[in-house]
Amino acid sequence: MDYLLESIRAAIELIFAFDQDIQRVVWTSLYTSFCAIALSATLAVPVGVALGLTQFRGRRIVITLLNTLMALPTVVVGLVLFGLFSRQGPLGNLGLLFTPIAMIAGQVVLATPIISNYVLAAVEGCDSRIINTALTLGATPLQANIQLIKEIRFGVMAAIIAGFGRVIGEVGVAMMLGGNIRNSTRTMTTAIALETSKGEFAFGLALGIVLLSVALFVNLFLNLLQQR
Amino acid sequence: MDYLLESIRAAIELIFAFDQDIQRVVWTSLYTSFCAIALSATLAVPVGVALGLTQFRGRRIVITLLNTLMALPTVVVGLVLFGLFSRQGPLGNLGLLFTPIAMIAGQVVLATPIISNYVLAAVEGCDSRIINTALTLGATPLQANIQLIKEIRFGVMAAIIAGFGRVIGEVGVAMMLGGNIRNSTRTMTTAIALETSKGEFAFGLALGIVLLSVALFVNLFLNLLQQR
Amino acid sequence: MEPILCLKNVVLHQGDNFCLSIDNLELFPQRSYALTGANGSGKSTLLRVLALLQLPQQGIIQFNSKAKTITDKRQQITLVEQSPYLFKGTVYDNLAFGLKLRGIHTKEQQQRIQSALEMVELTALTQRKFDNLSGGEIQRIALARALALEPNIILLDEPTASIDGDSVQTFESLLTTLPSRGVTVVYSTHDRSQPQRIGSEVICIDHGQIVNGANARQNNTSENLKENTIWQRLTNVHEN
Amino acid sequence: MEPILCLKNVVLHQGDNFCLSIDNLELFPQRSYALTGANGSGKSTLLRVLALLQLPQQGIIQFNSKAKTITDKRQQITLVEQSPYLFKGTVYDNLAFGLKLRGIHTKEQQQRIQSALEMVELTALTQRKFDNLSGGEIQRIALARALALEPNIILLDEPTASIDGDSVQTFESLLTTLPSRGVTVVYSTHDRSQPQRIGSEVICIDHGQIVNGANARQNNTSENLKENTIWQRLTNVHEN
Amino acid sequence: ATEHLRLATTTSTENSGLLSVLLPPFEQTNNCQIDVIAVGTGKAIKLGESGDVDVVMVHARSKEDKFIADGYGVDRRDVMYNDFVVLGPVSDPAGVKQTTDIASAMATIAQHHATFVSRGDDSGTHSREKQLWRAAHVTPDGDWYLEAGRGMGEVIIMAGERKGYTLSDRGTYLAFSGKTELKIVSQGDSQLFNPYGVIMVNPLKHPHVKDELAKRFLNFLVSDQAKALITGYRRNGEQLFYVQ
Ligand SMILES: Nc1ncnc2c1ncn2[C@@H]1O[C@H](COP(=O)(O)OP(=O)(O)OP(=O)(O)O)[C@@H](O)[C@H]1O
Ligand SMILES: Nc1ncnc2c1ncn2[C@@H]1O[C@H](COP(=O)(O)OP(=O)(O)OP(=O)(O)O)[C@@H](O)[C@H]1O
Ligand SMILES: [Mg+2]
Ligand SMILES: [Mg+2]
Repeated sequence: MDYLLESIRAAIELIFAFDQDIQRVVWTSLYTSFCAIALSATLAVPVGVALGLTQFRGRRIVITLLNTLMALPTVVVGLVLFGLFSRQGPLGNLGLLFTPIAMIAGQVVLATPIISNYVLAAVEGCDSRIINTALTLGATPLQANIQLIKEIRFGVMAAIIAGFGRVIGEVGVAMMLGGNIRNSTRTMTTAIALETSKGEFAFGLALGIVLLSVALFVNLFLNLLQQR
Repeated sequence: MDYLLESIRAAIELIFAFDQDIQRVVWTSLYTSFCAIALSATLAVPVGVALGLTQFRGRRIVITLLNTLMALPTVVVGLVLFGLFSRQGPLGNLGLLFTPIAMIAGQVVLATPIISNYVLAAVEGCDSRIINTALTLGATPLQANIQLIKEIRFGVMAAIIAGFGRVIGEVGVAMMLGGNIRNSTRTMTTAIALETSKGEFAFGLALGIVLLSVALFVNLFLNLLQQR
Repeated sequence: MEPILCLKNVVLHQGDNFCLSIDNLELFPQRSYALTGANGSGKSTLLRVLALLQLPQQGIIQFNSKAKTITDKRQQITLVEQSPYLFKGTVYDNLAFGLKLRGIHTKEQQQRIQSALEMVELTALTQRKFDNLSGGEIQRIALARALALEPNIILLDEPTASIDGDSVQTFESLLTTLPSRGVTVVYSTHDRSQPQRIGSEVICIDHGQIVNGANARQNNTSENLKENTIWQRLTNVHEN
Repeated sequence: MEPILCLKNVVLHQGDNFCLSIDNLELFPQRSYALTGANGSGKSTLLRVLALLQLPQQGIIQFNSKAKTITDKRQQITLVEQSPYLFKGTVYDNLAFGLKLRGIHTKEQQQRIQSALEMVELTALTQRKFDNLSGGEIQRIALARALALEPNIILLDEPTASIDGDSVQTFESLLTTLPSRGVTVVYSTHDRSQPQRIGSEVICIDHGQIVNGANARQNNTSENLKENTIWQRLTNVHEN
Repeated sequence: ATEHLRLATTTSTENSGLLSVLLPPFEQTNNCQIDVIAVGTGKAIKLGESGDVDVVMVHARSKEDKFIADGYGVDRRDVMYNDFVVLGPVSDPAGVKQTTDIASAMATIAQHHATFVSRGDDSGTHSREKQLWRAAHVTPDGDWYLEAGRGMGEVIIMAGERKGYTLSDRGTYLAFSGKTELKIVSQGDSQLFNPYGVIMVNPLKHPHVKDELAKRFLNFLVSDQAKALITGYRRNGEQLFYVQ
C-alpha cells in the first residue's frame, strides 16, 4: 500500500520537474490520440448516423457486428496490423511499423466501433422530427443530417470523449505497433507498462496520475467547447 | 501476412476441437466479465441516471471526472488494486490477489465509468416529459426513474454492450490481478498475450477470433433480449 | 363546504420573465373549472402546480385528503399534459401503467382499459404501438390513460385542442358528467364557449395572475348533468 | 389556369390499417384550402405528401415550378407540423435556419426574422431558448419560422390548435391575405367555421380518401382580402 | 483440496515450455498445483518482496543477492543455466561474425552505428547487455541504439524488422527463429553464461508462505529427476538448458 502514497509524491514531483523524457512521452500520447480521434470521428460519426436513420435488411446484424468490434482486444488489433505493416506484409515497404503512424492506425481501429456505437445510440434516442423539420425548411438531405448531428451534439461529444479515453489509455496497440521506443514511440501507457514490468510500481503509478491529469485537461477543454 | 490465413484455419480448428484448456479459458473470460458487468451496471446505471436528472453545483465537474476515468489505463487499475489486494495491502489477508475475484474488481473499475457515461448521455438525450408523466400517473420517484430507464433501454443496453466489450477484451487487469495462471485465472485475452509473447502469432490470433465469436454470441443474445 | 385543493400566496418564478403568483385559489370538490388566458399566461404552469409536479418557491398548497405521502396524493390527482408523452409500448401498456401502480391487475385492469378506450372511442387501437398514431389519437389516448385511473381530481391541459369536432362533443358530455360522479375537473382551454357548454366556472389567468376568480361560490355545474351512453359506460366501470 | 400542385392516383399504405388514396387532387395557385376530417383520417399524412416529405407507394405528384432538385422544390413548399420541433438554440436561431440555407444573411435575415415574429406577436421571445416555451408559443414560433421563408406554398397542420382566441383572429386575418400575395395555403383544422372565416375551399378527408373535392373550380377566396396592420407589415417585408 | 504453490518467474522461462515438462511430476507426487505467474524479472522479485508468491525463479544475480540481503528471500539454489547469443541480420553489416569474443562483437556494432535494439526494461537480459557494453568500453547512445522497453520475443521481431542486432537468450531465439530472419552472429563467450536461481520467500517475513511445500519444491528442482528433465528438454531438436 505504501507505494500508493509514494507514487502520489512521485507523480507530483514528475509533474513539476516535467523533464524532457516525460514531455516527450506526454506529447507522443497526445498527438497520436488526437490524430486517431480526428480520423476515427470522421469515419464513425457518419456510420453511426447512417445506421441510426436508415432501415435495410441486415441492419441489426451490422449493428451486432459493430457491437462485437468493441470487444476487439488491443493485442488482436496489434497482431493484425502488424501483419499488414511488417516487412513481409502487403504494406511492408512503406516502413510504417514502429512509427506513430502505425500506432494511429491501430487506435483508429479501436476507436471507430466505440464512436459509431455511441453515435448510433444517440441517433436512435433522438427526436424523430429533426430530419423532416430540416427538410421542410429547405435543407438538402446532407444539411439535414448535419443539423441532426448538431441536435445530438451532446451524444456526439460523449462519443468522442469515450473514444479519446479508450485510445489514450490503451497500451496493446501502442506497444505492438509503436514498439515503445524511447524518444520516439514511447507513450504514457507503454511507459507505465515498462515501469510496471521493472517492478517500479510507484513510478508506473505516478505516470498513471500524469496520464489522468492530461486526460482531465483534455476533457475540461472538450467540455468548454461543448458549452460554447 | 501468411499467419493471418494460418490463424483463421487454426481458429476454426480450435473452435471445433474445443479442447479442455480452451473451454476453461473461455469460461473464465465469460464468467468474470458477466459478474463484472452485473456489478458495474448495478452501480453505474443509477449514477448515470442521477447525474442526468439532478442539477447541483459541481455537476459538470463530476461529469468531467467521470469522463476522465474512461481514460484509466488497465495497467493503472491493475497497479492500484494490486496495492489493495497484495499481502502488504489493506485487504491482503483476504488472499484475493491472483483470483477471479480480484479480476472482477478490476473490471468493475474499468466498466463503471463507461456505463455511467453512456447512461448519462442517454438520459440527457431523452424526452424531458417521461418523469412527470410517470409521476402524474401515480408512480413513486423510484418507480418513475425505473420507467425512465425502461424508456431509454436502448441506450442502457448499448451501455452494457460497450462495458462488456471493454472488459472481455481487456488484458491489463486480467493479467496483473489474475496473474494468467493456467486452469485458474487465464482468460482469452491473457492467453492471447501469452501466445503472442511466445511468438505463436497464429495461435494468438486464432484465440482472438474465438474471443470475437464468443462476444458475437453474447451480443446476439443481448440483442434478442432487447427486442423482446 | 371545504375546498379540496387550495393555493395560498403561491409564487413561482420561471425564467426571468414569468412569475406565477396566486394569492388565493380554492377549488371545491365535484365541480368543474375552466382555465382561460392568452398563450404564455401560465395555465400549464398552474396545472403542474396543482398536480403537485412543480413546487412553487413560496406559498402553501393544501390538498384535502387522507393521503399522507406525496405519491399517495398524486395518485388522486391526474394531469393530462398539453403535449402528452406516450411510453414506448402499445396503447394498452400505456393505459396499464398507472393501473399496475395501483395494484390493479388481470380482469379488472382489462375492463378498466376497455371502458376508458370506449370513452374516447379508440378501442380499435388497443394494440397499436406508441409511435404510429395521429396527433388527435395521442391526445385521446392520454385522456383515456388518465380516465382509467378514476382520480379524485383530473387536470386537463387543453384536452380538446387536437380532437375532431364530433369527438369534442362526446368528450364534453363526458366532462360534464364527471363532477356528479365525485370527480373535480380542472381544464384549460382557448375555446371561449367551451366552459359554458360544459358548465364550468371560469378562472382567467393573465401574466401568471388570476384576473377573475373561482372563489365566488356559486355552483353552476350540477344542473348540467346529461345522461348519455358514455356516461352509462362510466357508471358500469364504477359498479364493477 | 394550371394547378400548382397536383396528386394523381396516389396510394400510401401506413401500417396495416391506414391507406391514403387520392385519385385526383388539384391545388391552384394563390388559393387557400382547408383540410378537414376526423382524427386519424389522414390530414397530416396528406400534408406530408404535399410537402414532398413522405413518398407514396404509387401515383404521381406534380409540382408546377421551375425547381429541378427535390431540395429546390422543398424550398418553395414549407410545412408546419402538428407538433412542431424546435431546434436546440434560441428562437432567433430557429428562424434563421431556413434563411441561412437560402443564403439570406446579416441585415435581411434580421429584418425577416423581426417581421415574422411580429406577425405572430412574439418579438419579445427572440432570444429565448427552445426549451422553456409554452405550447402556444412553440406553435407560433413554428409558424413564424415558416412565414419568414416566404414560400410559394405553405402547409399548416392545425395551425391554431393551441393558439389563444385573440391571436387566432389576427392569424386568421393574416392567412386570409396570403393568397393575394402569391402564396398558396393548405391547412388542416378541426374548427368547422374556420374555413369560412378565412375563405378557403374545404377538402374533407375520411379514412384516407377525399369525400368532397377541391376540384369544383370556384375561387371564393380573393374577395375576402382584408387590410390590417399585420398585412401592412408583410407588405413592407416584401418591398424591402 | 490440492495445495497451491505460487511461483513467480520470468516470461522467458515460461515461454520456453520447460515448466510444463518440469512441474507435473512434482505436482503429482505432492498432490499440489503450482500457479505460475510469468512476469518481468523486476516484477517477479517485487511479488516476492510483497509476499504475494511463495517462490521466485529468475536470472539476475545481483538482484537476487539484494533480494536475499534485504531479508525477503532465503535458500537460493542454482537450478540451471542457458546462454545468451547476439543476433543480427544475415548480411551482418557490422561484420560481427568476424569477431571472436563478445567484447569486440559489441564494440564493432557500436563502431558501425549498426542498429541495435535493446530490451531497455531492466530485465535480466537487459542487465547482462549493459554489462557487456561496459566490458566493451562503449556507452551506447545515438539513433542506432533503440531502447524498446519490451519482452524478448518482441525485441527479436523488432530487430528483424529494423535489420538490426540484439542480445537474446537462446531459448527465446529458438522459439522465434521461424518468425525472424535474424541469425546468431556471436555466441559461446563465457560472459554469455546465464544462470537461473530459485529462491524461497522468507517465511519469517511472510508467515503465510507455504515454506513446507516450497522447500520440497526447491529440493525437487535440484534433484536428479529434475536434472534429467531439464537436460532432456528439447526444442526444435536443440537443448535449451544445462545443469552444473
Ligand atoms: N407510422 C405509422 N404506422 C402505421 N400507422 C400510422 C403511422 N403513422 C400514422 N398512422 C395512422 O395513420 C392514420 C392517419 O394519420 P394522420 O396523422 O394523417 O391523421 P390526421 O388526420 O392528421 O389525424 P389528427 O386529426 O388526429 O391529427 C392514423 O390512423 C394513424 O394511426
Ligand atoms: N423552464 C422555463 N423557463 C423559463 N420560462 C418558462 C419555462 N417554462 C415556461 N416558461 C414561460 O412561462 C410562461 C408560462 O408558460 P405556460 O406553459 O404556463 O403558459 P400557458 O398559459 O400554458 O400557455 P399556452 O396557452 O401557450 O399553453 C411562458 O411565457 C413560458 O415562456
Ligand atoms: Mg399551456
Ligand atoms: Mg394530424
